[in-house]
Amino acid sequence: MLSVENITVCYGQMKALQGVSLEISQGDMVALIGANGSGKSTLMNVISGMIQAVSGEIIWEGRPLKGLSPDNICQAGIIQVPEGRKLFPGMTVEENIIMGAYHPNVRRQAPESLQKVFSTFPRLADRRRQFAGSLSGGEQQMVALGRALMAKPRLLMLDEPSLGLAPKAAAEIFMIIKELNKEGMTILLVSQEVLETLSITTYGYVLENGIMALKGPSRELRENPKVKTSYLGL
Amino acid sequence: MNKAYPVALAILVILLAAFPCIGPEVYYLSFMFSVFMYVILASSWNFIGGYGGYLSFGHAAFFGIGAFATAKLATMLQLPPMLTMLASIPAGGIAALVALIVGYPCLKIRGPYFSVVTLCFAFVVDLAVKNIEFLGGAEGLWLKFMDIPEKTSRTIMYEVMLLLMVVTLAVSWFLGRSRFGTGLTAIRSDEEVAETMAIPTAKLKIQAFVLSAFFPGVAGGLFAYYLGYIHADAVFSINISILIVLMAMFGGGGTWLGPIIGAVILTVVNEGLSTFAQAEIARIIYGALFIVVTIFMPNGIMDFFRKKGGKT
Amino acid sequence: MKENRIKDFSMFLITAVLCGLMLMTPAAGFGAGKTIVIGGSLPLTGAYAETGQWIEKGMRFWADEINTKGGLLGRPVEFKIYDDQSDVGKAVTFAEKVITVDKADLLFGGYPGTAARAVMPVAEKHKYVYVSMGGHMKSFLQGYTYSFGAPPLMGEWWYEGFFQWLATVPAEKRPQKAAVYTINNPVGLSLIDSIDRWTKKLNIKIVINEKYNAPLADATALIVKAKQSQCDILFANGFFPDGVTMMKAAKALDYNPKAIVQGIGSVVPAWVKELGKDGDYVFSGTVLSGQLKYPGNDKLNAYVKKTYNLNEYPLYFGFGYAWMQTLEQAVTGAKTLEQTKIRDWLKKNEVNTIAGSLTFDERGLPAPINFGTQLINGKVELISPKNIQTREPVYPKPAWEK
Amino acid sequence: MDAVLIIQSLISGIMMGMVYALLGVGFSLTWGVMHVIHISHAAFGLIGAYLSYSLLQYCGVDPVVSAAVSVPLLFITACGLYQLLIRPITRAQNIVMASMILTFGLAIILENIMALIWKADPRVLTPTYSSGALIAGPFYFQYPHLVGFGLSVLGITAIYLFLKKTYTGMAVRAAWQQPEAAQLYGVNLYRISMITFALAVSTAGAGGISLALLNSFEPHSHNLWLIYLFLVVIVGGVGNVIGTALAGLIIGVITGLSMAFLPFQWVNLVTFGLLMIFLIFRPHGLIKQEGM
Repeated sequence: MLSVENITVCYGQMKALQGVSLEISQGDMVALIGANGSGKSTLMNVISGMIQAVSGEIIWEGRPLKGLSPDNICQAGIIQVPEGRKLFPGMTVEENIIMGAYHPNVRRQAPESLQKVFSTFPRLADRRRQFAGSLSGGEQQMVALGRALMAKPRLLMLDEPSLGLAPKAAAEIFMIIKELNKEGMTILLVSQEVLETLSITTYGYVLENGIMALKGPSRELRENPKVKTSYLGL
Repeated sequence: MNKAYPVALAILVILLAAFPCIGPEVYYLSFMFSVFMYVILASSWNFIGGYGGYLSFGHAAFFGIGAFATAKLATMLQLPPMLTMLASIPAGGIAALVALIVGYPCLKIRGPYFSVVTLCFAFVVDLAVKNIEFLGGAEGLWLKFMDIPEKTSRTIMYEVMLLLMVVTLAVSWFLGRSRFGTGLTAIRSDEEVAETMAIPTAKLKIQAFVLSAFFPGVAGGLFAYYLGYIHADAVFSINISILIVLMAMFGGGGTWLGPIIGAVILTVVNEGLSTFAQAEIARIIYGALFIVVTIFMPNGIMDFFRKKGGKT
Repeated sequence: MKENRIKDFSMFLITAVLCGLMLMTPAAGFGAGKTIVIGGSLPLTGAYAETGQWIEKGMRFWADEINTKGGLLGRPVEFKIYDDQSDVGKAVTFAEKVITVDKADLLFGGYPGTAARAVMPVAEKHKYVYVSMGGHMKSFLQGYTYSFGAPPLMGEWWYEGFFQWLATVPAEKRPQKAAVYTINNPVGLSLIDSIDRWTKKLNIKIVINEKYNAPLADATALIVKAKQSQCDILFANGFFPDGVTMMKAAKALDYNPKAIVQGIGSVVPAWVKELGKDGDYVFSGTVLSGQLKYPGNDKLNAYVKKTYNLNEYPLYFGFGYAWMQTLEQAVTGAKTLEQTKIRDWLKKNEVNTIAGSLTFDERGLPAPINFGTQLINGKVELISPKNIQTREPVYPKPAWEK
Repeated sequence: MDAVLIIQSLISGIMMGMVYALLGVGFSLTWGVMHVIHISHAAFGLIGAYLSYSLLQYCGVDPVVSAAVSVPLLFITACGLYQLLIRPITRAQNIVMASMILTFGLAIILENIMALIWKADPRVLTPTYSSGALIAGPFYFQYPHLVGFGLSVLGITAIYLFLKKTYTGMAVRAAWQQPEAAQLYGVNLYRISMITFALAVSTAGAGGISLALLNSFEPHSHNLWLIYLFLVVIVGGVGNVIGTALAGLIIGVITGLSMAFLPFQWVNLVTFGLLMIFLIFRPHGLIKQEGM
């Protein structure tokens, strides 16, 4: 479904990604793990079109994505939930979620999608008139997820969805992600919570200093001694 | 450090100082006088606006305060014309004092809000001068002129303004290289970070603001003397305030050379255009200059040439 | 770093060369040739653009006329006009440029307010005759010998004509209470003097006497105050924008004093053109009028009728023309372009302009000239003095038509 | 001091303030959303005023009706200008500064083009109702003020509803609050910036018409207007539509009250002085809330 081939990204003189490749197929839930600054967010942003790669190809459903602008990529069905959630602080919860359905392709179904999001996150329905900035971290993440769902993603990319959340809220978010995948959504999950991530995903990639160091089924990665020492602290 | 550089500058200054000796017409002296004046205004604005990132939109206020203070001192103390020029130094002091009083509350405000507060300040001063008879009133003030040939008096004015410009630029150059200047630049890039780095931001800002008010104050005094008659509209005009900002940013704020280039180019081009083209057309060309320069050199002329220089 | 410095320095040089080039060229353009160069600056853009452009038109009309007649002292005349952008500093610099670089043979006059005040000392220092409207009375009290108001625009005299007429109105019909609103600038302030003098003489009580600063965004409060104090004469001593705002407020609030007297806002053609009927019955003064029987006025009227479709030449058009007439006669009379001789000739002799015959005193001023005017049916009518009256004034002012 | 004077002067102050608010609301949006300080904003307002002047003079079209012509016209022009001038400078390190210098140049150009077309003479917009008034007891509501006020309320409400209720409007707010996330959800920043800019310019046109109903204008009048709209925007909080409207009201009230209580000579001084003090104590404007 999505294949990233040999991507290289530079920030000035510094290479943020070097020849990185990645493969996701329909219905998969794939993990991308790595330390801070290893290039996970950069890869996400390259796929979303926010950052242009120096070389390499990104193929989405047989079509090359390179050079397309973020809004076109959004239209193609790739939706990112960015790190830190990046909600619209001056807009209400409802407005934030509706903004997810901005793209004309999905705008028509917005009312039904909204109903669905509110039924998935009943807590948000009660707070629909509040400003997004006034919510708790967990609730904000739900808004971010809800907003992404409105866009009818075919590939949902989540960047650190549990960052800064209380353990209970984080667990809840992971539950929901798992649920979404069960319903058939393809997901790329970036997280520092390696154990949790590898336990819900089917396949995993490990980025180290801009290079794809390891890849393999999540189960195997969990047993990998290198992953164990570097990321699981075992 | 390139040694040829200061030497070349020194030669340039000497050449400028010697310019009246070749016997140019009075107009050239007057025109150069106004170029120097704008260089002083733009460069001293640059202390707070360019280095510190606090875009003052009311700098004409200090210019005007200097002008009126000089005229007022001259008439109150019955100064002879030559001493009037010296009166512009205490007048600059008055401008600096006002800057100290106003700067204290205003410099706590950041970004565009600071710009608008200073804009309001300029209006308040302008209207105060017009409304209060003691400060000059709406009639304006006349200054006595020197009892010497016109050429001599303009030459004196030229040399004095040149001297003031050299002093201003020396301060500006020094600022760019001192810890003071580094502190200001840190404030511009991120004031909160600067604070955590134990930079006394409040103190630095006030000092820079006061300094940036002093030189326009003195220049205003000389300008009043140059005009012979001053009126609030002539020295407090919002156009002057905006022009000062544009000159500095046009050349490239935050560098000591940028404001000089901006001031020189804009003054010369404006004067030249008035000479060659029909009035409205001249203004349109002048306006287009801003657009073209911004589109091709969005970060100022200095930055553009720096980059070009870096590549070759 | 080293590279940068060199670049910086080359920038410096480029600017210096550019600067030099700009300055050198104009000097080369004008020789001492056969033509007489008359130089100066006018506000062709910016706040005083309207005034400046009319003055320019008046001057150019004069130049065309004299050139077809064979020129001044047998030499054709040519203007060197700079646009000072309504900036006093620029006006001074350009005056010096005209005198010292262009070496103009004659200097032409400027526009009212502050610029004339600053250019007069320049003319004095360079010993150039400066014929202009001057900057009201104060500017003529500075002891300049080369400046002439020929004719001047003198705020201190502006209401003379009107008051002379008002003095002929029987005492019981005269207004009793006056509201005086004055714009806070040299022009406005110069108007106050004659109001003070005459209201005392005519026993009119000044109930409201206030100044305001431009811009006057709204005049409602001013008019309400005047109305509440039952002032039956309104002095609106201002320019066009504030004058219009006040008139509109007066009509909307249905304020009907016996007379409305306006400063210099109502003398521009735009007043009649833009306000139409609402601008009617306003009293003011003037120095020049196409309706005066002085020679030349008919010619000017015919020209503006043909070129600008105006019934009467605008004040500033007339000024531009009249100053040039004065200069022309002085040059012809002195038979030289030597400034001091021209000045001395002017001090001793009489000139005949479209504003009548003028002789100048020590200060460079003629005897006070002013004609009372009133706008009637969109036309400026002369109401005073009696001998030039074109129409009986409409007094008291009719109530606003609704 | 009597009540009639105070209330009358408050009424006209408020009406005037709202007109400034309409003129300022677009300025506020371009500043907030695009970080472009649009110095030529008021010059576009002046173009609106001149267009409606010409339409009234030569076709007898009422200024309010002519807004229907000049507003779309300005919208299209502004779209072109955005592509031509504003978009290239979005790569500047400091968009605020670059945009100020560029639009300052644009303002000079526009002013002198107007001077060439319409000449330097002052103009007054005089529709048939220009000096009539609605009389309610001791109070007078001048028709031009009423119409200008109405146009302003209408314009500001329209902008508010646009931002609040339409997808495009929400995208404008989103792009301003969180440009990155907005892009991820399909917002094309350039397109949104263009719409914002064009919308701002067209409200300026409407604001210019309203202001022309109150005061006379000349090609250089925009310099004066710019100062007032700057104040309205800053007092209201940059990018804040409701705040801008409120600021218009407040400036109107300050002016109105000072007109009633002070010698007129001090009105402008007090207005600017109070605004300066206000800004020192509330540097972020009336409403410190991102969004509307």
